[in-house]
Amino acid sequence: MTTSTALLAVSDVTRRFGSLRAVDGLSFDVAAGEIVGLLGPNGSGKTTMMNLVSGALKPDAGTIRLAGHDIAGLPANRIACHGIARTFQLVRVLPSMNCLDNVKAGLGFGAQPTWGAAADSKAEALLERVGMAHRRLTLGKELTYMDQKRLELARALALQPRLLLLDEWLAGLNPSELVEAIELLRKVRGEGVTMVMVEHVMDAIRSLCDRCVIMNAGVKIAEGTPAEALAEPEVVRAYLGDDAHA
Amino acid sequence: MAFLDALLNGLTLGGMYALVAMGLTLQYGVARIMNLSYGEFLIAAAFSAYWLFQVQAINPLLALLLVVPVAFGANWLIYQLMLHPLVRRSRDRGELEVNSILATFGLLFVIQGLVLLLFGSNYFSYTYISNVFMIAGSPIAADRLLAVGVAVVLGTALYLLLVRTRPGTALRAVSVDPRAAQLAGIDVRAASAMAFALGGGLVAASGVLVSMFTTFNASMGVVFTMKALIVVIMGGAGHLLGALAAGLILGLVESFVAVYVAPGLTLAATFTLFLLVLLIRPTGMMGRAGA
Amino acid sequence: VALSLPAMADDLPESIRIGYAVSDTGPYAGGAGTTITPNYKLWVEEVNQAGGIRVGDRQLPIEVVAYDDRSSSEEAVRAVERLINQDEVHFVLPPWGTALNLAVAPVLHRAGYPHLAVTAVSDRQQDLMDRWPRLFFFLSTSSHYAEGIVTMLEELRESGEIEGRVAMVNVADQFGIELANAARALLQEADFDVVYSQSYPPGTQDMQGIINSARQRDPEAFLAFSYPPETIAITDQAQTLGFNPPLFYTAVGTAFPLFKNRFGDNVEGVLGIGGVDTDSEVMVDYIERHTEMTGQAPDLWASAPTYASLQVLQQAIERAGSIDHEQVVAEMENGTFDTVLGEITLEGRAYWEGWQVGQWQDGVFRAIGPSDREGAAEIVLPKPDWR
Amino acid sequence: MTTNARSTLLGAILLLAGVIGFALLPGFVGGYGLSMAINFLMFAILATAWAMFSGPSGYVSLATVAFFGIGAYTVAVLGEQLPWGAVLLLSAAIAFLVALLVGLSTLRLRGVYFVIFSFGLAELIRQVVNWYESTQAGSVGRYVFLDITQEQIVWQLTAVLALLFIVGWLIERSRVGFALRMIGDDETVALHCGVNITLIKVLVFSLSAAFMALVGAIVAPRWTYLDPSIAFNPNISFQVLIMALLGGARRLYGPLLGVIPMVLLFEYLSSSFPQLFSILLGITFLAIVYMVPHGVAGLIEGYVQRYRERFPGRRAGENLQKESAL
Amino acid sequence: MLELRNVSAAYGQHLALQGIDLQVRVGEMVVMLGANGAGKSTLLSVISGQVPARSGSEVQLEGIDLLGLPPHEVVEAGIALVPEGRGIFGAMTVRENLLLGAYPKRARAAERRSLERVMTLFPKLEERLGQVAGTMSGGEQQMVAIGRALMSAPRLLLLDEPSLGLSPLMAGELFKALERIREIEVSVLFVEQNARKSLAIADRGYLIENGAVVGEGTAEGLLADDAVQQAYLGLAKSA
Ligand SMILES: Nc1ncnc2c1ncn2[C@@H]1O[C@H](COP(=O)(O)OP(=O)(O)OP(=O)(O)O)[C@@H](O)[C@H]1O
Ligand SMILES: Nc1ncnc2c1ncn2[C@@H]1O[C@H](COP(=O)(O)OP(=O)(O)OP(=O)(O)O)[C@@H](O)[C@H]1O
Ligand SMILES: [Mg+2]
Ligand SMILES: [Mg+2]
Repeated sequence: MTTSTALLAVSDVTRRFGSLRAVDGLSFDVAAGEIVGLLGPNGSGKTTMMNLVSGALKPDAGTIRLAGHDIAGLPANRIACHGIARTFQLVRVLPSMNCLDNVKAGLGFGAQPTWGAAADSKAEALLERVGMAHRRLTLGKELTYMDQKRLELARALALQPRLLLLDEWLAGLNPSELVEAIELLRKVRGEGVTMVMVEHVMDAIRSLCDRCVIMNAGVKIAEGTPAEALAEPEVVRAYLGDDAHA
Repeated sequence: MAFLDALLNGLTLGGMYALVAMGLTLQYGVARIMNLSYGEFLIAAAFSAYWLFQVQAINPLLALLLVVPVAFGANWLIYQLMLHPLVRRSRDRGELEVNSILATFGLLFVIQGLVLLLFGSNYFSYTYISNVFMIAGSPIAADRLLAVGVAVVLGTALYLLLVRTRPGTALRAVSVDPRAAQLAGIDVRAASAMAFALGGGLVAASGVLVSMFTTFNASMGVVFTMKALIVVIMGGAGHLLGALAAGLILGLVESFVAVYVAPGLTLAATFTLFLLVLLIRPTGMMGRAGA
Repeated sequence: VALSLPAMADDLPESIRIGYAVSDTGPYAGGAGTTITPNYKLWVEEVNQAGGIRVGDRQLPIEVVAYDDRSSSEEAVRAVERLINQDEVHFVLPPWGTALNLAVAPVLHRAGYPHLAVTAVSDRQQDLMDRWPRLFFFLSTSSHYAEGIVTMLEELRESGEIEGRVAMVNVADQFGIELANAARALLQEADFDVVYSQSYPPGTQDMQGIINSARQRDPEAFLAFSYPPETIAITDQAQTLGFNPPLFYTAVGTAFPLFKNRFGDNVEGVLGIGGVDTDSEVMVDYIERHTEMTGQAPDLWASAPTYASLQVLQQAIERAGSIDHEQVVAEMENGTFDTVLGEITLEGRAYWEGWQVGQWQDGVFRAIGPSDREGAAEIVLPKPDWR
Repeated sequence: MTTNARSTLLGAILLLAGVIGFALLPGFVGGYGLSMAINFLMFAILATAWAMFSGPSGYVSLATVAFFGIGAYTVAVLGEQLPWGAVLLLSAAIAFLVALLVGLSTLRLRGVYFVIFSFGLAELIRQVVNWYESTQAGSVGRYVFLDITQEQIVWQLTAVLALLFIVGWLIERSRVGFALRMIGDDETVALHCGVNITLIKVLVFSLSAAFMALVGAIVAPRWTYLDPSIAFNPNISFQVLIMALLGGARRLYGPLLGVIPMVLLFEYLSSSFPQLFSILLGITFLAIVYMVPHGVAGLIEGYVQRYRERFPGRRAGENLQKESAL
Repeated sequence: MLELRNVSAAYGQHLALQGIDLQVRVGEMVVMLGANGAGKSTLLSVISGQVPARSGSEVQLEGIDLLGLPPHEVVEAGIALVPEGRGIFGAMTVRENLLLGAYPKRARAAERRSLERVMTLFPKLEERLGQVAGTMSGGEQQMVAIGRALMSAPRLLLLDEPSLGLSPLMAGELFKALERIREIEVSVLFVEQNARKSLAIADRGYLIENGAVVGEGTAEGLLADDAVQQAYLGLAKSA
C-alpha cells in the first residue's frame, strides 16, 4: 500500500534474468527521514532491487514511486534528477579524475546543478565532510578501497538527494572505522536524507536502521525493526545462521 | 538449381572468411592484441606460397608445412620482443588496445614495405589445383573446397584444443581474465605469446590457401584485416565458434544477395548485416552480455 | 599563370630532370606496377644508354625523381607540386588511372607543364582538353571501347555466328559504368537481347554468384567490364563453373602478363580490351625489350601507348631543340611520331587509333578490332572449351 | 593569475599567432608550401575534431572518413548550383544530421565493438553511395570544377581550425566537456549523476562530424575528380586516429602535436626515400610508439611537470594529471 | 616456512610497506589485522609476485627466495592467493575454474585427489560443478576461489578479506571451512576485518599500520590485549 507519507513506495516489482526471477513481486515502503536496511543472503536480489530503484535496470513489472511519481523504468539520469543518489557494491569512482572533479561530477548535473566557482567550494566542503580533503588532487584510481568508498559517498551527497541508496557501503571496514562511518551516516540522516542500505554487518544494521526488509530468493521474508526482523526463524535459517547469536 | 549454387558458393566463401578470421580470434581474443598488421601477414604468406610454387616448385600444400612453422616462430618473436613490452606498460585493456593499434600499425608498414621491396606492387596469381567437383549438379572448385575443408579441420582442432586440453583451457583463462590466470599459476606471458603465435600460424595457413584462388598484391593486406575484424567482432571477440558462424553467415549473405537481389549490393548487405547484429547484440553473436 | 621554366638553348641544364609520382602502394599499385612503372624505367634506361635526349647540338641524359602517391589524390597533388616546386623537374610524367590524372591536371596546368594522360579514360575527354590546353590523351574514350566490342558483335550476328543473346556485368566505378552504359545503349539500339546486366562494387572478391546467374541465362556473348583482380576472378570462376559461352570478354587485365601466367592455355579465345598487331616488327621488338629489361611482359593494352607517349615526348623535345614547354607542346600537337604503335599523330591532342578489342590466339593477345584496320587478326569463334 | 587563466591566455595568443601565420602564408611560400599547409591543416582539423569527441569519451571512431566524404560529396553534387558559403553550411549540416542518426543507433556499443562498427558504418555509406551513383545517377565519378585557389583553401581551412579550437575550448571548459570525460571514465556513474549521456555523446559526436565534413568540402575542389573510393578512403580514418593518438587525445592541443611530426615524417620519408617509404615509416613509427609512450602531449606535460617540481613556487602541477594517451 | 624480512614496497612515490618482518610456520594459521590502507593487500601482492618489493627485502619459502619470481612461479613454489574481489573466471564453469587451479605442474599429479578434497570441504560446489561461476552468489564464488587455490596443492594459502560481502550465514560457513583447511596441513595467512572471529580460529596474528608491523602475538594474547580491543574490537564490545 502506498501511504501518503512514504517517500519511496515499491509495489509488486519483478525483474527477471532469463529464467531467474532475481526480484519477485517485492513491495515495501520507505518513509521520509527513515533508514531502511535491505538484507538477505547472497544472491537474494538486493543489489538488483537497488538497481531497479536507481534506474540502472528496468523492472519487468510493478511500480516504484518516489513521493508519488512513478519512476519505474525511467532512465537513471532522470531518476538522479528526481533526487535519488546511490553508491555501488563494487565501488565506482571516476578513475582518471581527481577527487575534486569526482565530487563536481555529482554537483553539475543533478536536480539543482551547480557549476563554476560555487561548485568548487561546495566540492571542497563535501570532501572535507567525508574526511578526504587531503586527497583533493589524487586521482580516483589511486585511492585505497575505503577512500574510494568515501569519495563515492561525497559524490552521492553532492546530488543533494532525497533518497540515498547505499549498497554494502560499510563492508570491509574494521570495527573502529565502522564507528566513524556510522557516525557520518547519522549526520547525513540528520540533514533529512532518507536512506536504503544493503549491508551484511549486523552491528551497523542494529545501530543505524529504523526498519529492515529481509529478502530471500527475490521475495520478502520478513519486515520490521531490526530486532524483530532478525529474530524471525526464517531469517535466522536463511540468512544469519546459528552462530549469529553468539 | 540457382539456390543450390548460391548455397554452395556461400558456404565456400564463408568458409574462407572464417578461415581468415580464425587467427585473429586468438590474437585479439586471447593475447588481447588488436593486430592491424594481420592482413599483411596473410599477404606475406601468400607471396611465400607463390614464390615457393613458381620458383622452387614446391606445391602450396607442402608450402603450408614450411610457411606455417616459420610464421609461428616469427609471431612468437614479435610478441616476445615487440608486444610484451606494451602489455607490461599498459594499465588496462583499453590502453593496451590503443597501444597495440599504434604498434601494429607501424608493423603493417614494415611488412608491406618488405613485400613491396621483394615483389613490387604488381598483382600476383597462380594456378595449383583447377579441378571441379559436382555436388548435386552444382559445380564447386576444388581449391576452394580445400580451403573450406582446412577451415573446418583447423576450426574443430582449435576448438577441441581450447575446450578439451589443459593448455587450451589455460589459453581461455588468459582471455577471460589475465590477472586471475596468473594466480592460477598460468604463465600469462607464455600463454599470450603462444596464442599470438598460433594466430600467426593460422593466418599464414589461410594466406597460403587463399593464394591458390585469389589475385593478390602487396597492398591488399588491409582488405583482409578488415574482413577478419568484422567476422571476429560480429562473432563476439574471442569466440572461435562465433567467428566460424559469422564467417559462414557473411559468405551466405553475400552469395544469396548476389543471385537474388543485385551483385551491386553484396558488400552493402554484408555491412548492413554486421551493423544490425551489433545493434541487436552489442557484444557480437556469441559475446557475453554485460561483458 | 604559366610558369614554364626559362630554358634558352644556350643555357641548357646538364641533364633533363624528369619526375613522376605513381602508385607503388594502395589500390592502384597493381595497375601502375603493371602498366606504367616498367615503361618509365625501360624508356629512361634506353635513352640514357643511347647517350640521352638530343637537344640542339647536345645530348642530355635523363635524371629521374620518382615518388609514390600511395593511390591518394591528395598525395598525388602534393607530390606533383613537390616535383615542380622543390625538385624543379623539367617534365612530369603522369600517374596511373583516371582519378589521379584528373587530380594532378590542374597543378600541371597552372605550372604550364604538358600532361600526357596516358592511362586516363573518360567520356568527357573533349571537355577536359578544352579546360586544360596542354593535356593529351592516348587511349580512346570509354564509349569508343564499348563501340569496339559491340561493332564486333554486330558483325558476328550478320555473319550468322551468333543470334544475339548478350550477358554483361561491370565494375561499379567510373570506367566500368561508362563502358557498360555505352555498351548497353549500343546493344539496345542494335536490337540485341541483353539477358543479364548487373554491376558489382569495386573490391568484390567473389564472382561465383554473377557467373552462375549469367550461366543460367545461357548467353552467346559474355561481356565483363572489369578490373584486373576481378578479371582474374571472373575467368577463374567461369572455368570452375563450366561457363563457356562462344564469346567471352573481360576488360582491363585480360591483356596483362599476369592473365597468361595464371591461366596458361586456357586464355585461348578470351577477348579483352587492347591487343597488339603481331605483324608489327617494332611492336614485337618492344615486347621483347620490355620483357628482357623489366623481367615481365608488358600489358598488351596500355603499355605500348605509355611507351609511345614517352617516345612522343622525346621526339618533341628533340624537334623543338629546347625544353621550353610551349615549344614542346606545339611540336606534340603538330608532329608525326615514330613509335612502337607505328607512325602516330596527336591531332586534337588525342591518339584515337588504338586497338579496341584483342583476343588471345596461340598464346598472343592479338588485336582483332576494329576489324577493318590494317593488322587486325580474324576473330576465333566460338572460343575453345576450358580445360 | 591562476595557472588556468595563464594557460588560457597562452592558448589564445598561440591560436591568434597561428591564424595570422597561416593567413599570411600564401605571400611567402610557393605551390608546394601551400600544399603542405593544406595537408597539415586538413589533418589538424580532422584529428582535433576526432579527439574532441573520442578523446574524453573513449569512443574510438573509425568513421571519420564517412563525414569527410559526405562533405566532399556535398560539394561534388551541389558545388556548382549553390553559392560556396551555402554549400559549406549544407555539408556541415548534412554530416551533423547523419552523425545524429548514427550516434543514436550506436549507443549500446563499447570498446572495440564501437571501433569496428564505426568502420563498418563508413564502409556501408561508401557502398550505398556507390550503389546509388552507379544505378541511380548513372555514373560513379563526379567532376568538381570550381575555381578555388590554393590560397583560398588555406584561408578557409585556417578559419575552420580557429573556429574548431574556439568551439573545442568552450566545450572543454563547459559542463558538456566535463560530462563527456565522465562518460569516458564510467558511463554508469555519469548516468547516476544525472548526466543525459545520450544527448551529450550525440551532440559532441555530431559537432565533430560537422567539422570533418567541412574539411571534405573545402579540399574536394582540389582533387577535381571524386568517386566513393576517393572520398570515403578508409586510410583517412586510420591516419587521423593514429595522429590524434600519437599526439594525445585528452587535450585539445594534443592532436596537433601528433599531426605536426606525422605530416612532416610522411613528407620527409616519401620525398627522401620513396622506395623505402613503407619500411622506414613503419620503423620510425614504431620507434615513436615505444619512446613516447604517452603521446607527444604526455611528453610535453611530463617536462612541464618536472620543471614545476624543480621550481615549486609556481603551485606544483595544480591542473596536471598523469594520464595515458587516451 | 614463510619468512619475510625487511620487506618494503612502493607505488611510485608512495611507500606502502616499510620494513615488514613476518613469519608463518608449518601448519600455522596467521591473521593480519589493520586499518584500511595499512598495506595488508600490498603485502600479499608482494608475496605472490604481483607487486615488486624494494631492494633489501627478503621473502623466503623454506629457504628458497621468492622475490623476483613471476606470479605463476610463486604458485608453482606452493603459494596460492585468493585476492580481494575473488579473481575467479566468471565466464567459465566451476569445474573449469577448479581444474585450472591444478594447472601448476606440482599440482597435476594430484589433481583428482585435490578435487575430491575440495568437494568434501565444500559439498555445495559438487552440486554446482557445471554452473558458470559468474552467476553464482557471492559466498559461492568465494568457495570457488578458495577451492581453486587449494587445487594448486599449496603449502601456504593467502586469503585477502575472504568474508567481505558475505552474509553472516556464509561468513560463518567460511570460517568453518577455514578451520577444516588447517586439518589438511596447509598453512594459512589471511587478512580479515572481523578481528573477533578471525582471532578465534587463528594461531597467531600481526597488527599492521601504515605499512609496518606494530604488534604481533598469539591469538589469545591479542584478543586479551587492550590496544587491540580498542582498535579492532571496539564496536563489537559496545554493541
Ligand atoms: N546482469 C545479470 N544477469 C544475470 N543474472 C544476474 C544479473 N545480475 C544479477 N543476477 C543474478 O540475480 C541474482 C540476484 O543478484 P543480486 O546481485 O541482486 O544479489 P544480492 O542480493 O545483491 O547479493 P550479494 O549480497 O551477494 O551482493 C543472483 O542470482 C545473480 O546471479
Ligand atoms: N595500485 C595502486 N597504486 C597506487 N597506490 C596504491 C595502489 N594500491 C594500493 N595503493 C596504496 O598503498 C597503500 C596500501 O594499500 P593496500 O591496498 O595494501 O591496503 P590494505 O591494508 O589492503 O587496505 P584495505 O583494508 O582497504 O584493503 C594505500 O595507501 C594505497 O593508497
Ligand atoms: Mg549485492
Ligand atoms: Mg586490502
